[in-house]
Amino acid sequence: MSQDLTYEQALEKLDERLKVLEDGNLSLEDALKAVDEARVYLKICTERLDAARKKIEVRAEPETTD
Amino acid sequence: MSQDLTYEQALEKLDERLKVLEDGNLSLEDALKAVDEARVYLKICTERLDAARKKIEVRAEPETTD
Amino acid sequence: MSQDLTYEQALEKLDERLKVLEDGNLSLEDALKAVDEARVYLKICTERLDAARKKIEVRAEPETTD
Amino acid sequence: MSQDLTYEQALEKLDERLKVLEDGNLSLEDALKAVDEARVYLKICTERLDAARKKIEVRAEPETTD
Amino acid sequence: MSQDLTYEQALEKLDERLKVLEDGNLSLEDALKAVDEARVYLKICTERLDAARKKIEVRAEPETTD
Amino acid sequence: MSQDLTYEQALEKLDERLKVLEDGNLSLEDALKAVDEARVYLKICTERLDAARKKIEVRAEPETTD
Amino acid sequence: MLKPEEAQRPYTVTELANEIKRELRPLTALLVKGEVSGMKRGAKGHYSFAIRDNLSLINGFLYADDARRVTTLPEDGQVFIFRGRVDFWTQYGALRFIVDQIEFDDIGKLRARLEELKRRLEAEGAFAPERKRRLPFLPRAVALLTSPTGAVIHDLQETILERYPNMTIIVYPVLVQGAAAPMSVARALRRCNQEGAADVIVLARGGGSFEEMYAFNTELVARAILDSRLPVVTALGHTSDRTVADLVGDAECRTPTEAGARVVPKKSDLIAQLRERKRRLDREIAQRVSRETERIDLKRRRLLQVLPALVRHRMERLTRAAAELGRLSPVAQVARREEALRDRRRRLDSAAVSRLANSTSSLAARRAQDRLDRALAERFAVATRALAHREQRLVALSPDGVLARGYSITQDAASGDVIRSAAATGVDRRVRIRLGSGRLGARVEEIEP
Repeated sequence: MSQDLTYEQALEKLDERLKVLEDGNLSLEDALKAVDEARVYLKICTERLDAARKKIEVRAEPETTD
Repeated sequence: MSQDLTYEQALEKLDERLKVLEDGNLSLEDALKAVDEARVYLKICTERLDAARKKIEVRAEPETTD
Repeated sequence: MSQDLTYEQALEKLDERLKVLEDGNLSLEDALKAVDEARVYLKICTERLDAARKKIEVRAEPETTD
Repeated sequence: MSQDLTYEQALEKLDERLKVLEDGNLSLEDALKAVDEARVYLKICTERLDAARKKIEVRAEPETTD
Repeated sequence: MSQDLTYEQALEKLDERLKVLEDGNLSLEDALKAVDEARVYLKICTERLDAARKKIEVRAEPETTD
Repeated sequence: MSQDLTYEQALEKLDERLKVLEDGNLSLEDALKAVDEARVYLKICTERLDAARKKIEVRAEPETTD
Repeated sequence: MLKPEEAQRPYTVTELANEIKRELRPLTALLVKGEVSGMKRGAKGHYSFAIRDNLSLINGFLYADDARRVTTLPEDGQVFIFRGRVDFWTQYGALRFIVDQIEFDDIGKLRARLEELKRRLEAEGAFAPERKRRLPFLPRAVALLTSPTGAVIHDLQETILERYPNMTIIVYPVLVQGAAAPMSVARALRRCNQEGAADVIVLARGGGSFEEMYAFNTELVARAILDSRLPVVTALGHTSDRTVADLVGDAECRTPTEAGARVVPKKSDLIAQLRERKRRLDREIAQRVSRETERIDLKRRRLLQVLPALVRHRMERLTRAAAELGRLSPVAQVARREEALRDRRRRLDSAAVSRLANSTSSLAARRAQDRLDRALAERFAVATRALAHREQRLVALSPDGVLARGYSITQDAASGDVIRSAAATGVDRRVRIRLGSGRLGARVEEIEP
């Protein structure tokens, strides 16, 4: 599921996790879970950054071949 | 059973044992039992924390090389 | 039977014997019997306490090196 | 019969004799009889105490080294 | 018969004899008889006392060294 | 016969003789007889008294040395 | 019947059609003014429509190639000046005005219509800010809808790649002016949405006159932008008038550079952002673990502190109990009783001695012997006195006193009768003679009457 997230969504979720972590009211287990999730989202963000392959593609109008 | 406890639950139980031990109104047998339990809970806490530390450190490594 | 007593039970019985001995209303036979019993209970208390001390000390060691 | 008396029973009988002797209302013969009896009871008491002391000394040895 | 008398009985009889003697109303024979009897009773009393003294003193001795 | 008389019996008989003598109505023969008898009785009395004295003194002696 | 002069060989239909076609050939490069109706787009990209005035109608036709070239496409109810030729399509028997150029009849009217379109769209809420789609923060790819040649696409690509070196750019070449431009743009917008290869669309052009910009004021383009699922950023050049496309677009930029910056973040910023997050995350973890470690250490210390006390208190208690027990030991128990016995023995001895002393002194107090002796002496004295008294009386009463003076009394020895006369006796009779002192026994030898 998380694989469908955009950079921004993943960053938002990462920030949510960071916020609850920094609020400090989590149990250790929840904190670890939040850390895990935060890392997943961080990873997704990082992947998203590199996901685009530098490429310029030209899609000409098919009707021009008409 | 105690192995199913979360870190916070174990910590809470440890605190309970410590409190009654420090109140000093226990019989010797109950006190020993409380000490045993306190040790079990302390062990659980320590293990949970060690596990957490390992988990965190193992995962932290590859990301710092990023 | 007396071997099944807890430390507190034995202590209570020891105290009872000491009290009646101090009240001084016992017959010689009963007094001697009370002294014998008091010694048995004192021994039980001491054993229980020694056992407890060993238990506590033995277990305390590895944790201080922890 | 008097040989079956406990220390306290003998002491009680001794005290009875002492009381009537000290009240001074006895005839000489009765007084002598009371003295005799008192002496018997005194002897029983003494024997009981001696027996107890011997018994105790035998037992006391290992316990004082305890 | 008079040997069966107690010290007190003998003393009483002695007193009786003394009294009638001192009242002076006795015939000579009776007076003589009373004197005889008084002497017997006095003797009995004295013997009884001596016996009692011996009895008491004999037994008292070893016990005072106790 | 008169030898069996007690002191008091002899004394009584003496007094009887003395009385009839003092009444003075006796014949010379009777008076002489009474006098004789009185003397006998007087003698008996004296003897009885002496005997008694002796008897008593004999008995009193050893007791005063006692 | 046909007349002979008329009896020439009949035209075949084709011959006649070709004749008509030939006859119409002079009607080329004509300008015709008329109002359009029944505008229809054909399958091959051509358009057919009717051109009419008050009285007449002629069918118009615009080939696809021409349609791409014309400044504007005919619109129903609109009056245009068409340039073209008349042609007769022999196989259909249809006469057509083949249009190769179209011009607006009246710019003013056009502007009025444009204002009317804007009002309509505004009424629909097409310009409302809340309708506008948010631009993606980081698109996977950016679609550029613009002319494939020229400075615009170059600037766009340069800006985007400078900010985000590995960004994917998909170029959808479109006609940005001429009658075919609205269709071209609308189609490209639809394709973008269909293909979904990009997350944001940049619709760009390098500016131009009102007429040159006409395509971006058409309802066709406006509707295509409004229909777009993907957000559309316009960058149509520096014009004073905002086009309808600008108004309905989701973001409006002046230049390609601005648009490029608008659709793509700076990758270096993002990397910095992620690094910052990672630092915070690591710091949080480290702090949490160290905080928990401290907590546990504290508890462990508390436990270690409480342990010795558990035993120590009880040990002290037991030591006290042991001391008490020592004091209450059997030896002490016995000793205490021995002391009690000694006391009783003393009392017994004292009671016995005292009892004996009582009796002894009581007996002594009687002085029995003395009293006995005295009573006896008294008794003898009385008796002796009594006897002496009687003896005196007896002496006084007896005839002995007479006899003492020398008289004597003679009595018959047997009867005791006093012999008052000699005749009262006989010879040889035994008599007794009482003297003053003693008696005589005698035998009568003679009688002297």
